[in-house]
Amino acid sequence: MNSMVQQLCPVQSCKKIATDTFLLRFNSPDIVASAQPGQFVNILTAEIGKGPLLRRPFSISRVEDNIIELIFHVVGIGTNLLSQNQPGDWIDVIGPLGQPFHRDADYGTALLVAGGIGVAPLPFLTNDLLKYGKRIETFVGYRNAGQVFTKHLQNVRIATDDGSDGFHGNVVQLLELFLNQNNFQKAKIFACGPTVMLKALTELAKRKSICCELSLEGQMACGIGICQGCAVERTEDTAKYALVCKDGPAFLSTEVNL
Amino acid sequence: MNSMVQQLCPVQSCKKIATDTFLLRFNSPDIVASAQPGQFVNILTAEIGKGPLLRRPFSISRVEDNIIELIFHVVGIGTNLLSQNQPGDWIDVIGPLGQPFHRDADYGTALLVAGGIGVAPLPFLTNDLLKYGKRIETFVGYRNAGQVFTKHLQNVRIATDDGSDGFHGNVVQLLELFLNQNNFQKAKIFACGPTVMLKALTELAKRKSICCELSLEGQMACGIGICQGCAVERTEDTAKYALVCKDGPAFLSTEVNL
Amino acid sequence: MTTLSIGSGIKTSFTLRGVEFKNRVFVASGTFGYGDEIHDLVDVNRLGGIFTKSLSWKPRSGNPPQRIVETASGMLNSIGLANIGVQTFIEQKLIYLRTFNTHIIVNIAASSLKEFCDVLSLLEGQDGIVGYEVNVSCPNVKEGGMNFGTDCKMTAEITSHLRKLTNKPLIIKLTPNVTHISEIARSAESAGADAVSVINTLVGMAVDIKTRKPKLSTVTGGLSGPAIKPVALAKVYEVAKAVKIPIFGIGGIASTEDAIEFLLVGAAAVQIGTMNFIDPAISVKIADGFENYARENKISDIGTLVGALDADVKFSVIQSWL
Amino acid sequence: MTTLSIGSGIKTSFTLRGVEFKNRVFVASGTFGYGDEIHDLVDVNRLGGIFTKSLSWKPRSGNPPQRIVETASGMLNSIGLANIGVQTFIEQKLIYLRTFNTHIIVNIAASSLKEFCDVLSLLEGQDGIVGYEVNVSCPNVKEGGMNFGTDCKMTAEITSHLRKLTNKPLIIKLTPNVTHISEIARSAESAGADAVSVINTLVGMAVDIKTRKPKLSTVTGGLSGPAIKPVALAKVYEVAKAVKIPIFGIGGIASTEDAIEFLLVGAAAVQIGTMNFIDPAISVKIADGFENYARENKISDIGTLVGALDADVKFSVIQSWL
Ligand SMILES: Cc1cc2nc3c(=O)[nH]c(=O)nc-3n(C[C@H](O)[C@H](O)[C@H](O)COP(=O)(O)OP(=O)(O)OC[C@H]3O[C@@H](n4cnc5c(N)ncnc54)[C@H](O)[C@@H]3O)c2cc1C
Ligand SMILES: Cc1cc2nc3c(=O)[nH]c(=O)nc-3n(C[C@H](O)[C@H](O)[C@H](O)COP(=O)(O)OP(=O)(O)OC[C@H]3O[C@@H](n4cnc5c(N)ncnc54)[C@H](O)[C@@H]3O)c2cc1C
Ligand SMILES: Cc1cc2nc3c(=O)[nH]c(=O)nc-3n(C[C@H](O)[C@H](O)[C@H](O)COP(=O)(O)O)c2cc1C
Ligand SMILES: Cc1cc2nc3c(=O)[nH]c(=O)nc-3n(C[C@H](O)[C@H](O)[C@H](O)COP(=O)(O)O)c2cc1C
Ligand code: FES
Ligand code: FES
Repeated sequence: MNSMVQQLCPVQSCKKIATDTFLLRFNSPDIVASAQPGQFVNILTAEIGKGPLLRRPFSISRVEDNIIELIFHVVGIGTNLLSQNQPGDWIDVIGPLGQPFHRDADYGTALLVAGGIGVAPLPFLTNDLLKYGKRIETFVGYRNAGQVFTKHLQNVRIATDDGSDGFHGNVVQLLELFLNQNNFQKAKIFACGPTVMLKALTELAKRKSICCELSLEGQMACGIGICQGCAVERTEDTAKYALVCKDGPAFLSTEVNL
Repeated sequence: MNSMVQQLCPVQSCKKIATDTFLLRFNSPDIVASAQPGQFVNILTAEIGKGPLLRRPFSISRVEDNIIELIFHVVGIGTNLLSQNQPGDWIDVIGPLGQPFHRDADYGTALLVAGGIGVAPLPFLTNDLLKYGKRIETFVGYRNAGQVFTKHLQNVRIATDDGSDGFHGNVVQLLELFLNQNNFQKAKIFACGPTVMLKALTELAKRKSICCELSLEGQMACGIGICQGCAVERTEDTAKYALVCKDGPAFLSTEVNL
Repeated sequence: MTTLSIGSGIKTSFTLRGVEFKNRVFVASGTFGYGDEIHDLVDVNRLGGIFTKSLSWKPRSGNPPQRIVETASGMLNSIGLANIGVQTFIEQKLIYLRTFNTHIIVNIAASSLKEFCDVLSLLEGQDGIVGYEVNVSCPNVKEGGMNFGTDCKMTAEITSHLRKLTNKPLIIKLTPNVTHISEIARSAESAGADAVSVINTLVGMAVDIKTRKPKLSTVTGGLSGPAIKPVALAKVYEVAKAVKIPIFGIGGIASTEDAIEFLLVGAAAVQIGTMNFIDPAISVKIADGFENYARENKISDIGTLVGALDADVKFSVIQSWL
Repeated sequence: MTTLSIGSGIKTSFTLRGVEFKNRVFVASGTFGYGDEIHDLVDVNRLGGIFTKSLSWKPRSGNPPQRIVETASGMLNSIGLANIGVQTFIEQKLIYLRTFNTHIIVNIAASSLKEFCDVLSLLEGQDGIVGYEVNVSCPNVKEGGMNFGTDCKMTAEITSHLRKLTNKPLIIKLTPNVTHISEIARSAESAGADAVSVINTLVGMAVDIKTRKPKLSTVTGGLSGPAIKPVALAKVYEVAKAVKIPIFGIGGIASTEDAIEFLLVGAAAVQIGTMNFIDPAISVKIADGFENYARENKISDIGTLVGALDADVKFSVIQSWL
């Protein structure tokens, strides 16, 4: 199991890197020590009474020395407060949480697929897969060119909904095109993004018989498996629901009903 | 009646001036135009969801050109948030509110008496009384020397609970000493401070037969007379309660039962 | 009062017992005074209507201070229905209220059936009042102080008596502090109410741990504000499933989005309470918000949102295991 | 389990039906799992005890997602009492729980009287369980889904049957969604309960205005967190006036100060719920907070705070006009 901790961590920097997108770096040797790609942290975005009640979950985007990096979109009050952090501020973090991506399976090429801010966990994953000596092809979809962020990724292909950068269309269509043009012996998809994208991807992976692992989101209260809030339906009969925070966030596309 | 407004006002500065004490300056030509000594403003200390629900009332401490000055103690979450304002921030203010001090009555010497942060409305009052040509004697009581703040006041005498500055004792004792040593024909007390101090002062004013006007505090929800929350008991029979926000905050010591 | 729909072509108005209200946004009893103190800060004429502070037969001075406590995203109040009494209201406030280009609904509170009837009868003769809201969250002195609104029979009795006295809209304002609010609502409906208002405040309290005394002089008080919105929505939903008469949805509304939630679960209109204290212009912002929402979603009549919740019927309010 | 008072000389412990608890701070059912996932983040041995997630006879998979909604200073949940079932609990969790140096109280949920009895009977044979908390906020399948805990008779019936089956502390956990919680508490007391837990969650809901669907799959859910603290305090106060048995105070506790409020209004001990999610160490911080408070206020036994509210008796919960 994880050796998770709850810590006050010093913010190193918090910078806007694309439209409504921020890169937050904070110091936590303890979390860095045990973090693996696909895991997440759960952050108190403000002191009690000065912001929303619940913590907010974010994928670990990269680790470097003793630093954890997060990439996030400002979508509501919690992410708005988080984006206001400055060097010298402290944030209350629990992590690392959840099960990492299963990176050690039997495949040659890793197809990394992200929609929007789903790109967040990919830099950490990329770095790790390179160690395993895997070939990496990355596909990222955004609404428009203003959102594009591809740092620390390998062999990136971009899709935008409005065609303002790269392929004009969604990222699953882009991946399908690529799969039609290339013939893989053994590939594995690692994906993160909105549910509608993950559904389409599950469908594609099935048609193409490619193993596919999805990093899910889910409304969370605790993030550590005690509230039973973040249920996702399983496909097998053993137990009806899995917990995104404890059994995931990474699941095989064949394991869950989205 | 007041011509009160609700406005987003730009913060000019927010500085620590004594232990846990801040001076906040913001711009509002409209509030300055109608503000009178003893009136207050009601401030939203944070956007909805990022702080406490209710507004916080503060006496207008001084006006200068288009600037309103407040002096406040950090005692809880609202004042803590308010103290974090920086030049360029905006605050949502309703004001000016309440009835001003009755400065035009028939008296020669104004005895200004404050306990702790009750000093806040005195600079504005002092400035105004000077226009009326009144003689001013000011008595301020603090817990210790670290809290002392006497800028823009006239003929100041200080009392501290621990004797670290001025008279060792409370401000009502100090005033009594002064009254025993001096003989006034016509004096009027203007006072602001904690209820326990105002009670003692009421008692003293009665013994010495000096007219005494108190600026009260009271738990407020609206600050404008619509919630009936800030009741204070009247001494006369006409109506049992007065509203601190609408009928006050300044009341004659003979008008109210504290 | 003829501008029932705005230039935009969106129908914002609705009708209750023949009275047309220009829109579906109202201010709640006790949170807007009589409209006179606050009109500097908000254009009251933009509202569907004003529910006055509760009026009783005699003036009530209210409870001793402390009457207000702030709580997490809410507040407790124990005003004690402080009010000027119905006679003074007629003499001093009504003339001024008549000058507003919006509808005035008088909220009535009483401690006996007779007092309810007396207050309403006195108001019946007056111009400028379009209807009545009856605050049944009051103790019935005859029944040892038992709250009228917690009992179906007492609620029905008040409603049917008042129904005989007026032909104007009669709205019963329900307390949420009951096991089955839908049963109380049904009693009011059967007894002739034209609408129900849902909800009044939740009973709550707070303690000063330094003095070890209750913060409110009356020990307990009424909880309001955003904290109670989820409870209020569930109560409106429960009532909407039980009665056919319109519902005024109340409780913690702080934004247009909140107000639309109330319409969707079945409220025909909303009342804004506590948030008037924080943002006096909130009600007009929500009236504007309704129109903007309708425009963006190509809705020609705000009324089509009422009860438009897309809910799975197999779950009901009481049956789901929490 | 012998450290009943800490080195400071302050008595923190209390006794219920012969069981001594090391202090008055517990974690609430459903908000701490079975203590295994969270013990990295908090020293569970510092707690008065752990109330387990509700257990039913068979495993329950729970409600479909979405099960959680954040609200103003609170949250709604509709977990659907997802649990591993009593048999699996005994086989898989109890062995581990026994290693904790704190007391385990098993919370039981069921949809029939028989199920309540079966679950308790099975647990009776097991070591490491000091008592039972009975979650009566469940639908009674026989009575058309009516909530057990909203009815005095059903509450008494469950209590008296379970009473016959065990000699351990039997605690009935009450729902706040009733008109007079004190009446339900009295039924439990008369039927032999050793204590009551007050309160479970308030019924609430939330709507997604974009999809026009309820946010929770079950439409309504249970509201918890700081938002409900004032309601919970008033309910504990009402119950404390009505019964002589001890009360576990629950609802929105987020700090030592909050917890002391509950003691003062009459709770013998407190349970921390939702705030475990936000700060997993909160319960231990409150246990420490109690001792610090006692030290600062020269109190030798935390128990002297229980019911020490200095309240004006002329006001009662129901009589005050809000
Ligand atoms: C395992 C996991 C990893 C995530 N990683 C990232 C990341 O790396 N970068 C990033 O930008 N976002 C990530 N998210 C989504 C992120 O948690 C939400 O955007 C954030 O909680 C929104 O908070 P808010 O207060 O700004 O929004 P609000 O809309 O005000 O939040 C309201 C409530 O909804 C919840 N919520 C809102 N959006 C989501 C969402 N998409 N998923 C789950 N809960 C949500 C919030 O937690 C909160 O409880 C992740 C979510 C999960 C579950
Ligand atoms: C008319 C008036 C003028 C005031 N002028 C000043 C001033 O010039 N400088 C200054 O420092 N303080 C002044 N106060 C007191 C100031 O309003 C409170 O200190 C402030 O509201 C505390 O807010 P908080 O969130 O920091 O504290 P909390 O303790 O967290 O506040 C909790 C609740 O109690 C209320 N409250 C707390 N203390 C007081 C108080 N003393 N009086 C009324 N309500 C209170 C708050 O408004 C809030 O509703 C004035 C109060 C009134 C009524
Ligand atoms: C200070 C205050 C005074 C109130 N006075 C009354 C009243 O006189 N009569 C009444 O029926 N409701 C009264 N209410 C209840 C409100 O009308 C409303 O039902 C309740 O506050 C819930 O709405 P909110 O959460 O939007 O405030 C009062 C509420 C507050 C906060
Ligand atoms: C996610 C969640 C799950 C819960 N599950 C249970 C349960 O299984 N059995 C039970 O009796 N109470 C359950 N409760 C209710 C809590 O034990 C507690 O009574 C309630 O949340 C109020 O306390 P709080 O405001 O401190 O959370 C649950 C509460 C939450 C938030
Ligand atoms: S978020 Fe609590 S169990 Fe997953
Ligand atoms: S604060 Fe509302 S009437 Fe004074």
